[in-house]
Amino acid sequence: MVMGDMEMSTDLLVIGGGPGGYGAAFRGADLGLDVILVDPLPSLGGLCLHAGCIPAKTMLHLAELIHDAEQATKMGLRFGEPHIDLPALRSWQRQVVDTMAEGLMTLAKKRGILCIRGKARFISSTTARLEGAEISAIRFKHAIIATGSRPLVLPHMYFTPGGRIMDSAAALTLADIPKTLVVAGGGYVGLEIGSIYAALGSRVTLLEQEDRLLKGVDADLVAPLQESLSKRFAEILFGAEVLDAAEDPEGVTVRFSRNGETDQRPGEKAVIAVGRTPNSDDLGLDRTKAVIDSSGIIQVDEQQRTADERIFAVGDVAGGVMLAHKAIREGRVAAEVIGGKKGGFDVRALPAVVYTDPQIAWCGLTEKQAQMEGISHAVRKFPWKLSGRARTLGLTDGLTKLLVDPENGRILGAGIIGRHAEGLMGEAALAIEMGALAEDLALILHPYPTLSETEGEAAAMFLGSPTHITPEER
Amino acid sequence: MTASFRLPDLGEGVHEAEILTIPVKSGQAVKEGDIILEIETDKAAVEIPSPFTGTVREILVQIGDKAVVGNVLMTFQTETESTESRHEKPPPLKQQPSFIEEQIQSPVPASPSQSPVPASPSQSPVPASPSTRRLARELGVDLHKVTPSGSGGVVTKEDVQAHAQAKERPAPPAEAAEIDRPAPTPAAAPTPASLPDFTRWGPVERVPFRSIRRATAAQMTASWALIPHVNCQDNVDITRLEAFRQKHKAELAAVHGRLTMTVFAMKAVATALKNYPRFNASLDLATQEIVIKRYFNIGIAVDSENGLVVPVIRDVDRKSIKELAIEVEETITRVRAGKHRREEMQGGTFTITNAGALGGSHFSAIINYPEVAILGLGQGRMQPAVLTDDRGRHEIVPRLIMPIVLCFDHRVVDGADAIRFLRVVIAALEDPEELLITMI
Amino acid sequence: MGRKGIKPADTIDYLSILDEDGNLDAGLEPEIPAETHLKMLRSMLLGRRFDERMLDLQRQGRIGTFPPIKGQEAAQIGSVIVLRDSDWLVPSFRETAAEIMRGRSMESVLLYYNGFNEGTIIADRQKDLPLSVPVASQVLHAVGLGWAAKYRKTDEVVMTFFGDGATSEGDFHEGMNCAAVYQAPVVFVCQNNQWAISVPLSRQTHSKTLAQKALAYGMPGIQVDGNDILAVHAATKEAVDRARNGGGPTFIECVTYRIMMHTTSDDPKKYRSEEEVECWKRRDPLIRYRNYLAKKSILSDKQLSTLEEEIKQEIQAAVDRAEKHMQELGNPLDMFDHLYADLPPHLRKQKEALTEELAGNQGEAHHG
Amino acid sequence: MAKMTMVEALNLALRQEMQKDDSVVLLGQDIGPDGGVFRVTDNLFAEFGGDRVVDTPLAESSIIGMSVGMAIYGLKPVCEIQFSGFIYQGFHQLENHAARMRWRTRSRLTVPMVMRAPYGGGVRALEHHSESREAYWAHTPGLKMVIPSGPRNARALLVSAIRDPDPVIFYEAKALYRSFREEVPEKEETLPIGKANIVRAGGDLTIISYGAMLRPALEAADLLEQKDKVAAEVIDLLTLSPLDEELLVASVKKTGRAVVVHEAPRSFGAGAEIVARLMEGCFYYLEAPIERVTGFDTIIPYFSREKSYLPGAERIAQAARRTLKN
Repeated sequence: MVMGDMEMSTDLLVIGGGPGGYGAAFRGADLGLDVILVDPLPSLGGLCLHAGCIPAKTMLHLAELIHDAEQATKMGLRFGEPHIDLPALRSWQRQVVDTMAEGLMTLAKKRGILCIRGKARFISSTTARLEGAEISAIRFKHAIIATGSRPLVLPHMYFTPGGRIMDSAAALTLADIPKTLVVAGGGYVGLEIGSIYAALGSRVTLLEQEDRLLKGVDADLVAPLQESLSKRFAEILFGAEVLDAAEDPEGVTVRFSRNGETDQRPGEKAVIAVGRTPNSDDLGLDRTKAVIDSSGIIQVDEQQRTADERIFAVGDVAGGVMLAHKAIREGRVAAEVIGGKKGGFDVRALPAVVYTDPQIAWCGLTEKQAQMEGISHAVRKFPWKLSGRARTLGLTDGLTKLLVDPENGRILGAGIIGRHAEGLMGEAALAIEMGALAEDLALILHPYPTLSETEGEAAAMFLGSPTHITPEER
Repeated sequence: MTASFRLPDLGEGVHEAEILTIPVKSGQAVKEGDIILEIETDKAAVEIPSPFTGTVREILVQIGDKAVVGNVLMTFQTETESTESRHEKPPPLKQQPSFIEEQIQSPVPASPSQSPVPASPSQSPVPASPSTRRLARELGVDLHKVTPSGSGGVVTKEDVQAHAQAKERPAPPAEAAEIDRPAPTPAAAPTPASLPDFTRWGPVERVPFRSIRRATAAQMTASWALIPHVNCQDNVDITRLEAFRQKHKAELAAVHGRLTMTVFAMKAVATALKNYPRFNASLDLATQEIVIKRYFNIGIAVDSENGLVVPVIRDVDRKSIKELAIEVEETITRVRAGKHRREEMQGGTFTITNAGALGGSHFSAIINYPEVAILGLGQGRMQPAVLTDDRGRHEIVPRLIMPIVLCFDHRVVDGADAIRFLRVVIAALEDPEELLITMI
Repeated sequence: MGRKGIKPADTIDYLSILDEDGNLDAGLEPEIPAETHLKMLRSMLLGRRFDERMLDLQRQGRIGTFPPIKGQEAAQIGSVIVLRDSDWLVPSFRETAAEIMRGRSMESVLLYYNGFNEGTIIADRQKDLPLSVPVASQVLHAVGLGWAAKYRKTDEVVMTFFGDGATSEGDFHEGMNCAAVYQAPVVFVCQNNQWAISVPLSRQTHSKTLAQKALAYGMPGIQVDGNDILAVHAATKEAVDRARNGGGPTFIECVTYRIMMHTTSDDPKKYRSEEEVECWKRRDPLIRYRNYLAKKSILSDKQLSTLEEEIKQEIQAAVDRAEKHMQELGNPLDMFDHLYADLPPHLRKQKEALTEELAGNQGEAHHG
Repeated sequence: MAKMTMVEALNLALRQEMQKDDSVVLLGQDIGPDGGVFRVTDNLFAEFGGDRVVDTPLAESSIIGMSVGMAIYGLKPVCEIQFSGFIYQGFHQLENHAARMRWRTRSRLTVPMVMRAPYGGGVRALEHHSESREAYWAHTPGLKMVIPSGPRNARALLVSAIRDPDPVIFYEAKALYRSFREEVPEKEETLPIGKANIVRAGGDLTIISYGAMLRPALEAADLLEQKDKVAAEVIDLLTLSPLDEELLVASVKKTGRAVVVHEAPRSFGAGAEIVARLMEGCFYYLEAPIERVTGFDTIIPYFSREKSYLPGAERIAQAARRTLKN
């Protein structure tokens, strides 16, 4: 446009093409709304698809293969040393991502959604201006903000493209495999990236502020992981509060304070994964009635509606756990509300999976939370060493546990550590959402030998008579 | 445990019923089979026996309400515990003390007014499947207030629907009439213009337009709108039939039968229907077929205090005049007492309406859709008639003449057929012997 | 760095083969068959005589205003003779002789100057455009035609005419520019007859020649003695051949003179001297050419006089036909026709209104 | 069917006609690799090449004059003038030649060309970029004047215009280029030139408009329905010349009241002609004087003030109410 403003009007403007954004856009279009989606990336998927979950999981799968090959030697099966062809790995990763992105674009096109590449900023409660697009402004009836989040940066530290100090996105591009890698942050991002590089041959040093990994996840679930990672990582330092990182031609030095003293670890490269912050600044929200809190989270009600009744926010930018599936659901809820339905976000078993090896997954009430909030609960744990299937796989460090309401035996939460926890979690989520009793789960027949038995058994423990564990062992 | 009683499906078509009487109160003990409700559907008044033995816990309806199939009408506290319910007791309906609220940590609703679920003090979440919870949101139902019926106190979709219905119950009955606007009129009906305020010209009374009255209206509108009506009139000399009737009246009265013109007419019609089966049919536009029925169930229009009801007398062709005289009488009595069953109103193939008893003469009738014809009888009156003897001599004599009208669906049958049909009926009614001979 | 002269791609030549005194530059004399010479002569002669006859007719009030061409016959005939029937002529309004040579009937000319639309009908066999009055505007049509011919990969060439005044018009420059940009097969023939009505060349341009304007657009330009038909022929032949072979456009300035008035309603005495006219009369292209042919014994006096006689007859016949034809062309309702492919409703109404009016009942006529 | 902006719909029309007929060629400024300043010719250069999507020198007269020549030759040029405010440098080519060639040569030579140009205000553009001067062309015998009001009819009308045997001036409202999307079928659609369209039926009065003003006209109809319980019939002219007089007269005979809306200045504008035609066609059916809601007889102000210049729903509704008073 060389002259004047091209203003376009639409029912629903979605800002952000990540899971929250396309979740909202697709649902909105299916409800008959005229939808425009704006995102700076050329295709849908957001960071999750292009620089987050998907690239990470692609690599973690390979990491798992490498690890399994090692394990196999114990079982009398020997492979040669893995040969790592980095360019090939990268192109495989790219291939996975591109196929998915194409798929999303087709879905959007079929639904008549107009995807515009650019950056959107609100100038009022009804209009957003675009930057770097043919269209100068979009007048909307409703808008959904799904701009996600970005890695938190520590003071006096910045990420330079191609630099030695990387954020998660940069780390996942696998520019090279540093001999030594310092990972700051023992959250799931730090652990996943650490695992990838460790598997590919880097000596990984992990720095975590807390006294254990994955704070927020039940300790008993984390313990086995902590053990296996301590074998794979060169070093894991707890209570290490990262101060800064300095880059020089040779490498990086990450400084941190630990038990009152300052210490440091050198590395060829460093990954900083100490948390994420919502992308709510630079949206022109001050021109709307929307409210953000001190940490930048856009405040919404259970319909994802901000204080500005025309504007909604979903996903990371709206706070809560930063998970794609949560964002998608929130996006759909917002779209439904806008589409005139009485939607609302009331998920009781929000599942979460950490793709380490072993995996950790949980949903619903965690023990930690139950204790903090003083919710009366009973817990039963079924250790995988008693599972036939786990034995056959040589994965005996797993654990399956259930939380129930002692009053009525209703299942409130579940946590699993062990291979395939991602898949096992589905059953637990179903049970919780459907209001099932431990009894129901125990009575459902689980095939033998499978890992799913561990859930049936854990449930049976509440009824006092599990099969593969004696009642006393409770 | 708690058991809830829902309005059962009363058979095809019926989706709602009006509560006529509630012979029980909450807290009252009932045995299975005791009448706990009397309701009126579009088609009939029905007494509902209790399915449980126990005590009435809560009555969720009141007289005059309209309930939809599936609605919980009342809940019971039953003595016998069902197996599923071993583990838990019904969730409390009372609200939790408010200090619990303060502990709830969730992002502050920016505009709580927007909240989809009516604000309720949060307590242990009510067990219900996601789809049920969605429904609750849509109907604005607070799950904590719903009486659960599912296994182990799980709230089901039905529970939510029932609760929503109950909630709709208006507090002061006065408003009821306002809220209960006329029921859906068939698509064919024109949408009426809004009415003037009649009170400007004088006092008016507004009577709920309900149940049988409304059903009749809907039925008539549909019929009139859908069927091109034609009627052909004639007169029948029933002098001899009347004599015959008088002769046998008494003996039938003895067995609680009533020998009426209607009864004769039914026989005559049955005969005519067998000769001209297309009058015993329905038109199926969907399949573009005429459905000819091989059974002969004749409906008789009965005027009851709550309106026009049409009970059906089955297999008229296979019943004797005597049997009919008894059955018809017995049926009419039940209808007038509002005690007839719905099934009795269904499955007619032809209808007879007799205005004669009330003194009506010539009139026209509306076909009882989806039938194709209806026969109307007027009052027999003494009238001068010209008789011609076998020698061709004419004389004017007083005879008992009954006007008769056949209204038919011109899509299915033509005028000529109608005349022929009517001839058979008339012949049979003018001469009892003819009736007996031709009777099939 | 510094400041140095830039040499334009081309330079401007002045071409003269046969001067006013009949001297011939044998080296440049073009190879022209005798019959072609006769054809050219005949066309020039016809152009001249028809021009003179029209002046009489105009003076007699038998036709309306028209722009005489006298003195420019060589510039016109010498150039169009080079064209093929498959080529295009895009004339201005003072190329009557050229148009007739291309196939326009004298009758059509007479009709036009007598105010009949039929005067701009192009004969079916003819590719040319009708004359164009708004000065220089036709130049762009020539470029459009040339572009199209090139797009269709034909060997058609387009020749367009205009006067010295036209070179001041925007369309002239735009046309030259576009033709060069697209290398369209267009030959621009400027009849520099020294006068645009009353404005002399010196007031049209400050450049030494008009031909040099071609340099600015990156096309060959040449100035020729426009009264020297051999020079005109040579120059245009070169240009047309170049265009036909994909060599792009050429600009030819024919230096000639408007012996007569701009149009019959103009009086040149008000702005130019008799002497000037007289000296140009001595350079009359017709006489020069006639002598040349005589010298080459292509044309005898006898031939000439019969030719004159033929032409006289021809013109007379045309005049008669035209005047007869005009009687039949009375119907004013024709004005509504051929405006659009089909007559739109509002015009139908207006046509009906006029029909009624002509039928004599104006009262009824409502001009919808 | 795919949802398209007017820009995309016009592009579709051009692309499909070019695929069908190699005599269709485009010329204009920046229409080649750049795809036109409004992207109407986006990707056409890539598909059809520089021979058919021709970037011209910056010369309006050349663009139009050459088109005349091409059309006479037998091509179907569709030329784009970047902004209608710059047509005047080629005005004479339309007035002197495009409009007359058929008439002058008694149909021997014709000019089946289309001149596309963005017109009108409402997009905060600079001087000379917001005028609405359709009256010039509607006033010129020999030309047809078409103005679409949305993606779907724009596509169908452009196809018809390209196929029309006479020169068609095709004005495109910038304000509509991307303002909304509409289902536009991939399958070919055409609309007859010279036919208006009743976009909303009503019996109480007739609102006549076209181009970018159609939407405010429709909004006004909504206002009248909601606030005044009045059913306005809204007519979208689509073609200004030849004018679909028949439809207008029929509608006003029915309603007895009319409001004509355009953003062009009032005096001697399209509205004046429409009112005159209605007077001739249905004077005795009129219940009230016909109202005109138009731009003012000023130069359209620079964009900070253009909103007050351009007719809006409320102004139109007010005019409608005046006609309803009588």
